[in-house]
Amino acid sequence: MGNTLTLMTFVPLIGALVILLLPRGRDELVRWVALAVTAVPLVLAFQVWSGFERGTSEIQFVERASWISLTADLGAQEIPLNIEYYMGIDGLSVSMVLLTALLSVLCVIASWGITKWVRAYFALFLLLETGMIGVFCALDFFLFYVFWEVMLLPMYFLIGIWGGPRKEYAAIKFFLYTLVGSVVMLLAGLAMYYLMGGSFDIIEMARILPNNPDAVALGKVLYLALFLGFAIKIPLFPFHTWLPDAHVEAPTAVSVILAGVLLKMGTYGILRFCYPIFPEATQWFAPTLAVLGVVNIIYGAMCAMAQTDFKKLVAYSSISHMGFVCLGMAALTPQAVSGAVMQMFNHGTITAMLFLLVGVIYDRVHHRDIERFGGLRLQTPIYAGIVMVAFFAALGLPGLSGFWGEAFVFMGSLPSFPKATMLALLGIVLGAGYILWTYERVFLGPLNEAYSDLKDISPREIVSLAPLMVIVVYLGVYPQPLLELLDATLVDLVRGIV
Amino acid sequence: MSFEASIWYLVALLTLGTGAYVVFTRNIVRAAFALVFTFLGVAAMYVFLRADFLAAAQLLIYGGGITVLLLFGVMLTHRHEGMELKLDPLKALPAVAIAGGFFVAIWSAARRADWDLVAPVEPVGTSEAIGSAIMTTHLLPFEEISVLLLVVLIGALFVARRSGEEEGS
Amino acid sequence: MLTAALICLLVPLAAFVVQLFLGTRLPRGGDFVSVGAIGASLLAACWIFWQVMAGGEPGYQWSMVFRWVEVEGFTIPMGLAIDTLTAWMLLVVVGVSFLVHVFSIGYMHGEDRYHLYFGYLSLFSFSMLWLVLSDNLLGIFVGWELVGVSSYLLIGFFFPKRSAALACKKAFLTNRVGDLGMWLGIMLVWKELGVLRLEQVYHHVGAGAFSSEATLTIAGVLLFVGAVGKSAQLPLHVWLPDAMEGPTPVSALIHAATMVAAGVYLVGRLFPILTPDALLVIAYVGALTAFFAATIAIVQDDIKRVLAYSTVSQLGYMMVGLGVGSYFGGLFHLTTHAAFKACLFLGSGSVIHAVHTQNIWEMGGLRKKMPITFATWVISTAAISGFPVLTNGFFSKERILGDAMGFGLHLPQHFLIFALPMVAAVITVFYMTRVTIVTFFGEPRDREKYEHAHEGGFEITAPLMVLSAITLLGFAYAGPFERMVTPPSSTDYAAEQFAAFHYGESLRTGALDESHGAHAAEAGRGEAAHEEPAHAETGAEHHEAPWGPHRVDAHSLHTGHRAVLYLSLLALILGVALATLIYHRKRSQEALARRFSGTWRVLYNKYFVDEAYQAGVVNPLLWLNRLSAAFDRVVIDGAVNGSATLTRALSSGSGWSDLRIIDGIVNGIASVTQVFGAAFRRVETGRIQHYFAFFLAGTLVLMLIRVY
Amino acid sequence: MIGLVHYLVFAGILFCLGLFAVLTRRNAVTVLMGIELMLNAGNVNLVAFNRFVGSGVNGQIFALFIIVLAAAEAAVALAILLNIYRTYKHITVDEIHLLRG
Repeated sequence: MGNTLTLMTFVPLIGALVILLLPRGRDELVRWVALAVTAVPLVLAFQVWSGFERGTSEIQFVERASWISLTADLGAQEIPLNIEYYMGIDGLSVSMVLLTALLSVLCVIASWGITKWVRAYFALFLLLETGMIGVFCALDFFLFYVFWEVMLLPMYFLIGIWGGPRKEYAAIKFFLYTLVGSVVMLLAGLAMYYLMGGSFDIIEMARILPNNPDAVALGKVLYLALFLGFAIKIPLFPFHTWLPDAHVEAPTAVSVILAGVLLKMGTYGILRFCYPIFPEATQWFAPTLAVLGVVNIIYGAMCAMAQTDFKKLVAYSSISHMGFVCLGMAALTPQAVSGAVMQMFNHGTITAMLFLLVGVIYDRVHHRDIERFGGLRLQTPIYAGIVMVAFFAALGLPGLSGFWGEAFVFMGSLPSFPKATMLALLGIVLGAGYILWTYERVFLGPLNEAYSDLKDISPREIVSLAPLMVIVVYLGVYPQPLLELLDATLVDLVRGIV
Repeated sequence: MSFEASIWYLVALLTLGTGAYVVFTRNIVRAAFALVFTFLGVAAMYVFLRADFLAAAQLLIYGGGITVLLLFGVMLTHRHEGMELKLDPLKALPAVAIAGGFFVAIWSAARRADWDLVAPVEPVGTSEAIGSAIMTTHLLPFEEISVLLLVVLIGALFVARRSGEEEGS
Repeated sequence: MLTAALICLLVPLAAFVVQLFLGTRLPRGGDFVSVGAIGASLLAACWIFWQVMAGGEPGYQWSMVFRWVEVEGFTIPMGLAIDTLTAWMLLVVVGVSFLVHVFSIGYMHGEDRYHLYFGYLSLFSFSMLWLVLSDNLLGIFVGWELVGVSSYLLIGFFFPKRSAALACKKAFLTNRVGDLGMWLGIMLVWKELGVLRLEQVYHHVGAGAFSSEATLTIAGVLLFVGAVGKSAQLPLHVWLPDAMEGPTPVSALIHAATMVAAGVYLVGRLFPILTPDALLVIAYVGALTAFFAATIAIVQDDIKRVLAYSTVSQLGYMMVGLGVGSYFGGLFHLTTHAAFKACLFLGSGSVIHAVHTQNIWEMGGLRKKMPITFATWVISTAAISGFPVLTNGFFSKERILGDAMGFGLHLPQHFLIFALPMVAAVITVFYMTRVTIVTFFGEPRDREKYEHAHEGGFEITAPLMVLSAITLLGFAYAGPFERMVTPPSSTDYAAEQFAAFHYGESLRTGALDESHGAHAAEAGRGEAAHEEPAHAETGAEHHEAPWGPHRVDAHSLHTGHRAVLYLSLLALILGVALATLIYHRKRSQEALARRFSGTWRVLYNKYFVDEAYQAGVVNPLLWLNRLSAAFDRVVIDGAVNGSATLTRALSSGSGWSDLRIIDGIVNGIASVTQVFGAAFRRVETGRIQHYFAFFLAGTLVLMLIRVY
Repeated sequence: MIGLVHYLVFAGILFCLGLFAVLTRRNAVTVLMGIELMLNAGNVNLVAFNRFVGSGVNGQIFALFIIVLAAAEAAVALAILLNIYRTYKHITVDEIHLLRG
């Protein structure tokens, strides 16, 4: 049990190296090796999930080793520099790790169709997976930042090389946006490091800094700095324009990972750093976060309604859904925050399904213009059925997982922000609007004769979708397994703040 | 003035005269022959300075070797070219100025420096002392110089061979 | 009891799953699977009904709760509860659903995606049963949305037709708007009381846990908005007429009997916690809808749209019933309406099946060709018109109008609540007779269709006969319904029932009944079954609404009922006469249109409500979307690209300056060195002597310096 | 009595003559001769110093080495001269300025 997390994080890295060594021509072999490599963290993730002790909020599966330790005399006082390799997970990150491991496997299956530089693609992909799992497991700010950058780089290349027509622009924009955020975040991290007098350990920070006088004084500034870095990732309203471009241009599998996991890092970061370490700044900022969340919901939904590109529409729907998460976080009640984290997980699975489905149609017709489709349900009934399930999950239909996240967010946030919640509720109607309108334009109505030869969804694609559908339906009917995972931690988190 | 001093002056005068002749003559062949006499004068000087081995070496190397070498040089590069070794006065002016300057410098340095002269001791046969010195204290330069000579020998041969043979190697 | 409830609930779900995955492979498209499933549910429902009725106590209550979401922060219980109202609703829902299944076999024969149709029907039955059986608001909401989805699927069954695709989307979205209100209501209840189970809600409300009556009213009204959305009341009724795009049996099941009744059922469930002014709002909305929808029904020429608007109008009646505090009137009308409206829809289905058109002006004189359909149609029309004694409609409609009259007399300022439904009653009779005459009497307008017309098979005629039979036996189950179905008043619930959540069945016969019994006795209701037809003399008992919001005194109720009796007779006669007068002679649609051109056009276009919505809500929303998308592209992207161009400008600026200034300097130096270089170059003459000369000159100078 | 100064003066004159020759003569061989003169002047100085100043024979050995070197230098110079002559057909120093700056 000792080093599951390290294993889980670094097996993909090793896999990436192995893939690079494989002989050039053998694409099939590369794909199978990649699949095998991603399967390992999935197995470990399940082991972690089953081994995870519910009901307690302290960190489990801890692995701690001193990584860099030297005493540098910085100006006046002697600050020992010790950066630890400190990995561990608690309620908040266990679901995220599971999500990442699962989505990575599905994405490898979904990227079977990639033909250009297959080896490089899968190597970068596995490196990306290492970065992601690392981000969720790292409890040392420095380690967290390292994984954050490791995750950023392959994503840039994946979009930049295998992307669509405007891929360079999208890749550059994505990279710069996140980079600016991470730079500001690093500054805040260093400030915290000095406040702590030489340690990057997040858990310690959470314990010491709240009652450290000058940390409180600096609290607002540091909170905002960290918040900016994470807000870009969520993405929150003013910083979101990179998401639609990045999604439209990224290949299917990459945009699944981008939407499924990367968006969650923003909210995860806020819950991991800003909330425990700067409680009073959190309370001070909560109303603004709520407003931003609602803006995200309404604005995202409205933009989605105006889109004609299928993928861009799904991208904007992600913005709208992440708005729910922000509203939940801002409400600072145990129910709302656990609703927010549930919504993070559910949205991860649902959006992954949506993007995979968009990928399916894109692989066949090589365009994503909703207006040009029509009546596909006649031609591809199974595909239409699966899309319907995904759409209704995204809609928040009870009985599918999307509902519970939103339900708890609403129930939790009504006491703290009644007006904001009512506006957010408007979001679910708008959501229903653009989703059904899209479904009608693409699947219902007379069959567009251009697609009379379209073949239905292939077994491979069904394999990549099946696990997600099972999760969405199961969690929709019975959300308890996910909820009990993250509840203890979040209740502690909120008690710490309020 | 003692007898020896007067002979010294004579020899000095002879050497400097032939030297000047080498410099100013038009005819290069005559210059070469005049050079021989200058070397002889210098050898005599060595004798005056009781450096007998050196005088012999001077006579041998300079008198024999280098002059013949120069004659060769003259003969090989001289055949069809005219004897127009005229001296354009314009260019001479800076040269005279520099040479004069140098002479004044040397002259003043020689005169004003107070060399801690040591009573000239009658050296007896310097060659034995030179021989041992070469073999002991000055062994390294001696070896180096032998290597140098070898290198020069090959270099000169290589550089001077007929242009035709270059492609041979 | 638990097993019966679970069977009743889960068997349709199983059928749905089977149909979805194995449908195509099953013989006859698996219709027998769905019909079998709904049959099983019917048996279970009957058993439950018998069990509950045998219990004999009006307040019979059985519930089974299990902790569904249990987390440190909060717990969400989910469970099933059966009381007398549920028993009746079960019977109605499953009964009609079973008959519709049977009817569909004949009607949908030969359609493609046949198996999916039955799958969706089973899904609908499951969600409706879940809604009825669920014991807490969140459960009801889950059922609410599931029913919405299944209606979306069923309306959109003929999705290749563009109109059907639009209709199903419109239905779901309008429902969703209603659900928005309901969601807010539920959350307000959760915020105020922290509890969602109905029993607990009654208890807490009774104990005055709500912060203020105003918030309770707001909560009530918000929940009612959900009902408005689902039962197609005034503002949100636009989806029901379009929902006729779906197959006719679907319209019969969903848009006549069950789903639309869900709204009324919800109001019934919430009855104890609705404050007087909340009830007032309900009553007004009901009255307006009743009148408004009736007027439109007059001019519709599609047989199903006429019935659709009539449904909207009848639902308005039920809301008026509940609004004025007549718990029995509203809910009983729901059950009776389910029966005869389903019969009417199925009748129209068989007519459409026969002549393959929905436009009544292409029919005519079908009574000779389709006797059974004609007969059942006449019976149901009589029921909806409130033909005295014989039809069940009479009992429920008269009770509502009577109570409304009483209410009106008692509180004169709300007289409108009685006036509008009364006028609507007349109009109802008028348009029903109009449709009957145009469709069944007179000469066939379209010879070719008339020849082709034929009576449907057994699956089609059997349900019609059963339903019309139920309509006729109205008087039989009016009494028992009234006796059994009484609103659970919040004060009576003893606190200890809710002390502990318990898992498993808790057959509470003891605790509740005697407390409830006391209430019943105090209400002075005689035990004698209400066999005698004439309703008037039972007026003696005065039954004010349990919560007694209006405390309508006996006297005004008494006069109200007698007056209504005569008024409704008058309405009946008037309506029939007027309709036959106008439509009997071979008048064509255009002739009539010209005569009443003004009002006709308004009515025909449904008061331009759809157009108003389109212009007032949808278009500005779309415009706003385009604006926000453009804003997103132009402003934000603009800002981002702007910053990019700014940086580019800055960089080019610095580039220019860099070029001019710094380069300038560098080049300057370069050129200077060049000049010197050139100068020096002349020195490098290549002649050794010059080099040597300079060299010597240099050393000479150094020596001189050194010496001096 | 012939003292050190006399020798120094004598060597100085010889040196300047050689210098003048190198600077003014246009024929490369005469330039060589000039160099040989300068070297000899140097030698005389060395030997004179050895004689009048200090003891031992260092000065003379040094002079001996210079003589040998001079020989080697002359040989190489002439070889180069021959080469130049073969390419230029003349060895007037002024025209040989291929390495001009």
